Amino acid sequence: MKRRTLMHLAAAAVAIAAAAAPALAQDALRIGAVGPKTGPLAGGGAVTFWPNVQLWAADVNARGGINVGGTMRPVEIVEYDDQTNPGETIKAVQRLATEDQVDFILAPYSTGLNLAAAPIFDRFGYPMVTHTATTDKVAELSAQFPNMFFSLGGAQGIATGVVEVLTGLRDRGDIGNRVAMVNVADAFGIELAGAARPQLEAAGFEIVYETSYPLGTQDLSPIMKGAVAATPDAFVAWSYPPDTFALTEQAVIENLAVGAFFTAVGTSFPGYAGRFAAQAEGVLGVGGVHADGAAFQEYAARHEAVTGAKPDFWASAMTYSTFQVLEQAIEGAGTTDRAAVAQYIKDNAFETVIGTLDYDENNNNPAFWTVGQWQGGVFKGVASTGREGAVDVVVKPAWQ
Amino acid sequence: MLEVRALSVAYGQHRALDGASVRVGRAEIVVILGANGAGKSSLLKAVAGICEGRVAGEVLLDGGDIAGMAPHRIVDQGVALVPEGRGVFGDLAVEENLALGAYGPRARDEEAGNLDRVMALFPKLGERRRQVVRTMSGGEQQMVAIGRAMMSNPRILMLDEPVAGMNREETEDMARAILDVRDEWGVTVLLVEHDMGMVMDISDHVCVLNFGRRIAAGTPAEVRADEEVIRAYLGASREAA
Amino acid sequence: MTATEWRDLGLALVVLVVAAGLPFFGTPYYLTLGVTIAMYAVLATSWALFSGPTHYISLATAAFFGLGTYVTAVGIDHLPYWLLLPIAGVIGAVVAGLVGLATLRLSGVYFVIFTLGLAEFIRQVITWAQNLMGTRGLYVLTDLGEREIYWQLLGLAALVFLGGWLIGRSRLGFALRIIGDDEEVARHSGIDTARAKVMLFMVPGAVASITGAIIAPRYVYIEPALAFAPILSFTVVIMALLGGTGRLWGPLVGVIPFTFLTEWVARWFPNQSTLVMGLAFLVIVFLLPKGFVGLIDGARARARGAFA
Amino acid sequence: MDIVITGLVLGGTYALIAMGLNLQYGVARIMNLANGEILVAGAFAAFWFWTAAQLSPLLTIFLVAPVAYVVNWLIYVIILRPLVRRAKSRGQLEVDAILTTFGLGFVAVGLMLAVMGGDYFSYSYLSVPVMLFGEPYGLNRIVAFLAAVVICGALYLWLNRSRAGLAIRAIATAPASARLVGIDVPRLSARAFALGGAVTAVGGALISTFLTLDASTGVIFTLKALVIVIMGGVGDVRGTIVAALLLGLLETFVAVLIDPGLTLAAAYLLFVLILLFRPQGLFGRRTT
Amino acid sequence: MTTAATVLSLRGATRRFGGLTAVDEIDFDVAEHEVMGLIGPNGSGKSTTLNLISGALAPSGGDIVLRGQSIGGLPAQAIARLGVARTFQLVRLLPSMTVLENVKAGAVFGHRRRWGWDADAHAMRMLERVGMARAARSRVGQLTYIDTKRVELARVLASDPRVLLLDEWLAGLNPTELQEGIALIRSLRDEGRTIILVEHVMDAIRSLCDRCVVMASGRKIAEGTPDAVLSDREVIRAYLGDDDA
Repeated sequence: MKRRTLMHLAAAAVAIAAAAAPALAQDALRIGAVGPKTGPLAGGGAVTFWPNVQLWAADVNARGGINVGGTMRPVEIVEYDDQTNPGETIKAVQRLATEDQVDFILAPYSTGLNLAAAPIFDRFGYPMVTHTATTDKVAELSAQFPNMFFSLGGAQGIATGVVEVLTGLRDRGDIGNRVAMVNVADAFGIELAGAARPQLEAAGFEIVYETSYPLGTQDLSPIMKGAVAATPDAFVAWSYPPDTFALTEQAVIENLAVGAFFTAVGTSFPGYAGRFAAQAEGVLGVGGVHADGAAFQEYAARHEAVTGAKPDFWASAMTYSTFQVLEQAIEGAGTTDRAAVAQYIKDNAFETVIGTLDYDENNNNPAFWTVGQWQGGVFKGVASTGREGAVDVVVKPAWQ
Repeated sequence: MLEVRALSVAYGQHRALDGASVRVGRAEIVVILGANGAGKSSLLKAVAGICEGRVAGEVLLDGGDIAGMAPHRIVDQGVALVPEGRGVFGDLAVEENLALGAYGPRARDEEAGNLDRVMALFPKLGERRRQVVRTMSGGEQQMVAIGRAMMSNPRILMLDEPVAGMNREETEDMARAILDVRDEWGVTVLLVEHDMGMVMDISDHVCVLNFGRRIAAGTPAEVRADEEVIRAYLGASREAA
Repeated sequence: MTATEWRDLGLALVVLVVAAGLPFFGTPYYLTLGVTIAMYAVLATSWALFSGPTHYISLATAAFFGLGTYVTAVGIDHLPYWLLLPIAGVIGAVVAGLVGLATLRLSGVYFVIFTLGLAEFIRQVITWAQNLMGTRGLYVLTDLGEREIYWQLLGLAALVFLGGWLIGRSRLGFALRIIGDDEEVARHSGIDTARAKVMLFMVPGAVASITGAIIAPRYVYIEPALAFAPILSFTVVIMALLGGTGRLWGPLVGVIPFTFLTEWVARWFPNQSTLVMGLAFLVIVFLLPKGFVGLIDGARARARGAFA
Repeated sequence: MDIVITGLVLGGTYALIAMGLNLQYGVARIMNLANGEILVAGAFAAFWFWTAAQLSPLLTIFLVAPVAYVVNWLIYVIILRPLVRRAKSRGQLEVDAILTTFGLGFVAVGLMLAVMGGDYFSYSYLSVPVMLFGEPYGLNRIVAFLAAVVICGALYLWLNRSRAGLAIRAIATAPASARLVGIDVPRLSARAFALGGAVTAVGGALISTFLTLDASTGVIFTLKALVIVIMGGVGDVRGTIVAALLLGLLETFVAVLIDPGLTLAAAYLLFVLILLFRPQGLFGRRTT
Repeated sequence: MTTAATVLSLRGATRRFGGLTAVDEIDFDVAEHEVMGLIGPNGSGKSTTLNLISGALAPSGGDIVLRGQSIGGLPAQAIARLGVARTFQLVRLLPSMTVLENVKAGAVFGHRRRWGWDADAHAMRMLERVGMARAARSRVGQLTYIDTKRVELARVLASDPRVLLLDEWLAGLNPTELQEGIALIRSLRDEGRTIILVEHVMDAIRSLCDRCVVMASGRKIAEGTPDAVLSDREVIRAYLGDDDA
């Protein structure tokens, strides 16, 4: 912790110094980055987005830069805080495009902010390789914004993954078919609960408890008590980080006895295992990575070395991968011409830390991790839509 | 013991008090008379250090100038003011109001003794120690206010219209209490009052202000015979009654 | 109308025409800033129309703004876009009227917190209703670009200024100035203060709602957390107070420098933007207690004094 | 029964959040919009001591309280007192205080971001069940509730039994009269503000044992605290406690019996209704 | 004047504040074109009575009737529109406005409502009436004390009131100003206005009033011509205390 504190102070000092310093060498490739440093999504951005921006820039520059048609050009990041405010995101992207005249812009953080920025990316022809946008409107959106790419998967795919994992556990005889499902009453939670409900029912599960709670609820114990009272075999929560932590803690306290315990965003954060330690064992969460794969392990090591923090086991690697896509597309196209780079992304597949990324005709990445599970202190992918490296799901042991 | 010299108070363009001077001797009851807007309340507030307007002049308490001191320090010099509207803590109980009266260091040593004497002065307060002041009648609230002021162990007690809105009996009780304050506690009393009956009954000395200036001073009888005072009060055409 | 009024009107028209030309001669970046300025000019000016004379600080802007974005988001698939703006306006005005009837007797800080609570309440109810109906974040996919949005906001700004000017010349406006100076005198002069205040409260309600409806296509994706963000209410208040609420153009002279200030801070202190913003804020409060209007008026008075 | 206990425990949390603001607004007349940031700073201190030295938050509060007291005292004396002096009226002071503390909140968020980054901070402390009437409850919440009882009780007794407390209440009811009994109003106002800040920071340290926070979350708590203070009546400790408990109970009742999705809506509805029918708050007095 | 119609009557008007009865069952009538003085020592309830009539306070009991219509408890603005206008004990002008605008406020929203050019012209006439036309464009902050009183009076007159309430309008004036003030009110009286005036300045009462009501401790203790009531023993006692004490 102490080290991180110092690091942040150092980073702040560097930023101030950089603002005063003369512009970097002319041949640097200027890359814009916009994301929340403050506001409601700052916590998520600080875990998933900003460290990867830093890591990617360090990695690229350590290699001497991006090879653009034969010249190695280092990258220079121009970063702005959007305060989790779509108006600010729009302003910042616009500023990057016309004032800073950056060569490329990394996609912003979260669904809402990506969509707010999409028209501006579109107008200037920037390829927009999103990493943390989940939507089921991929077809419509890519028709409207042809250079927008979707990587993280949609609600339907994630819901399918969860249902498959539960079905697998049930078919193995590990759990029964009683499911308690709760969601945060926000776009993400509502969308996923809506997608999961019919699929659970179609798979023969009985939803014995279902409810939503508002963002910012300070006591989730009534919800957990309700879930316990319904004696479910599996618990599914479409939650955000603060409530993911709170629901898990309540489940421990209320001793929720289930064979499958699923919480959504935040479960894959290293802080989750840090906080719950052995109790995290067997907890299912959204996302996942091929945790045993060399690519990820090497990435995780660099992440910790460069940023001082561990990556999460879902969107971190995905975020980094989209940067890699951009990097490889620039090298592949051999130019900084945005249209050419965007076309290159459409036409090619990319080798990244999460494996191969190949966008389909709707600019959608069809193969993404959907469910992961804490096993032995590592959050391992257990279900995906076509990713390699899934491990078998285990039944949730009793809370310790 | 209190001497106000050439005191002026102005609120913006309006001069409420224009070089007024008042002298108050030890254990005297001095009344300041004057029509509404004559600057009487401004004078008391200026002495207590809580006047909002611009204040110029000297306020000498036993020779020391207290003008411009912070109000809590003036209290600690032994000056207690019961302002117009009484200024009691309406949401607090009688005994809390009285305890607050003895807040300053000056009053603490004698708090218990003073409390007994206040209770003797206003026996009614003893019966109602725990009552919330807001729920009391105007006359009773005035007792709380004066009692609280006496708890600060003052050398001089200033009262701004202590009997406003009271009926005759209440007024008489209050007059008696004010005499007690002088006679039994030996405290100087400076008061602003309209009720001439009461003024005549209790005051040693009267000072009449009009238009921000002193127009007369003397004993009650002298002042009452003063033509200028009569004119100010009952109008010019009134023959002597 | 007096000669000065004709001059002011002419001046305003020139400014409007010049502003409307921004998309043709400015860079897209300046257009984006133009949208921001136009949006806050509309919100802050209409806010000050009510809060200036009455001294009520309303933090309900986000509530009405959010309502407006939802009108567009829900209605865009069913009704023509141009119909949505007046609908948003009516809904905003009606809600503001109801709120006003219920709350304008609250004084000072109670009203402030009430309006804040109101925004949260509306947001919670909409969130819950969305959850109940299973609707997710709403998409507003239109062909409206920054330029069209800018012009709409500019038009709305013109309407707000015209409305403010007309109100200023009307009995209502006169009544409100009296209320602002001394409510007791106002009542004893025969003014129904409650009715005047409620009527006026409907103006920022309607305007903020229409602004939300215009902005919705810019955000593309509408969800309660973004549409009802309380920071909007605070920003509007601060910009208006920074400018000064005593004049119709007061908030505008707050909005423009504030927008450039935030822009400057965001650009040069991306990691410390909140810190620098906060410090800037303290400096403003301490050095400009009466806003820019006070500064300008003070300078004018001094200039007059120098001539005299 | 479990609804009542859960509700009371939540109410205790809310009392911790709001109590400090009540002192600051009720006595020092500063509507402190940076209240939430002070809370988060307290929480951050607890987190830092726990992760760095395994120091229990229950001990950390004894470090947090004096530091927060001094910091808030300095804030009042350096930044806010000039505003109090300059304000011609209560309304003017309110506007200035809103703007200033809003700016201070920004500064605080900026500082915390610089020091600790935007990351969530959460840790596990006393996250074990205790059984009450046959139902399990989180020990950390129960401990926080007991701490709230102790703090509120101590505050209440101090305000009602001690001389200084009496003076504080005198300022809260009638600041103009307080001067007349020899109370140094500016000095005590500064102390009340500082004390309020200390209580808020301690509350933050306690709730960090069960809530996940980050540098930007302060505003949520500011809102809640404002609602509670206004609902209970400005300047009255009992009002704040009652309002906090009421809110906790209501949210729990709604969550259990109606729909958890409506808890916050119900909370704001209660707030709105109370203001409509008792504009001065539950224990407040109409000022004339 | 005794034959003139009654404009305003109070019947048992009462106002209590908590335990204190500030106005205790007051009855009196005011006839058309009459100038009535409401006098009494401080705290006797005169101003509260005036506040009941103007609607600043609602009566706790009894009734107030304006030309046959009950106005007790109506809001101030309704009473103002019915033609009752008042000045305030501490002058209340509108600080952000010019002198003319201050007066216009009365013309626009009062008993007879004017707007636009008509209101301006009327306000100007009222300013001339009180001798303040020269200062029409001034800000009110620049005025002397007596001039603020004149402007306030002009504002009240601008509403064409049926009943004019003057609350210690002469208080705080210096002797020269006082003479000017009395002359001004006398000129209003000569116009035949119906006026109730609360006053401490007895010279003014004597020279201006047709009739006086004397209050003490919230009750009416005397009523009659100024000379009669000011010779009344009880009145003298209330003002100067017991002669035989």
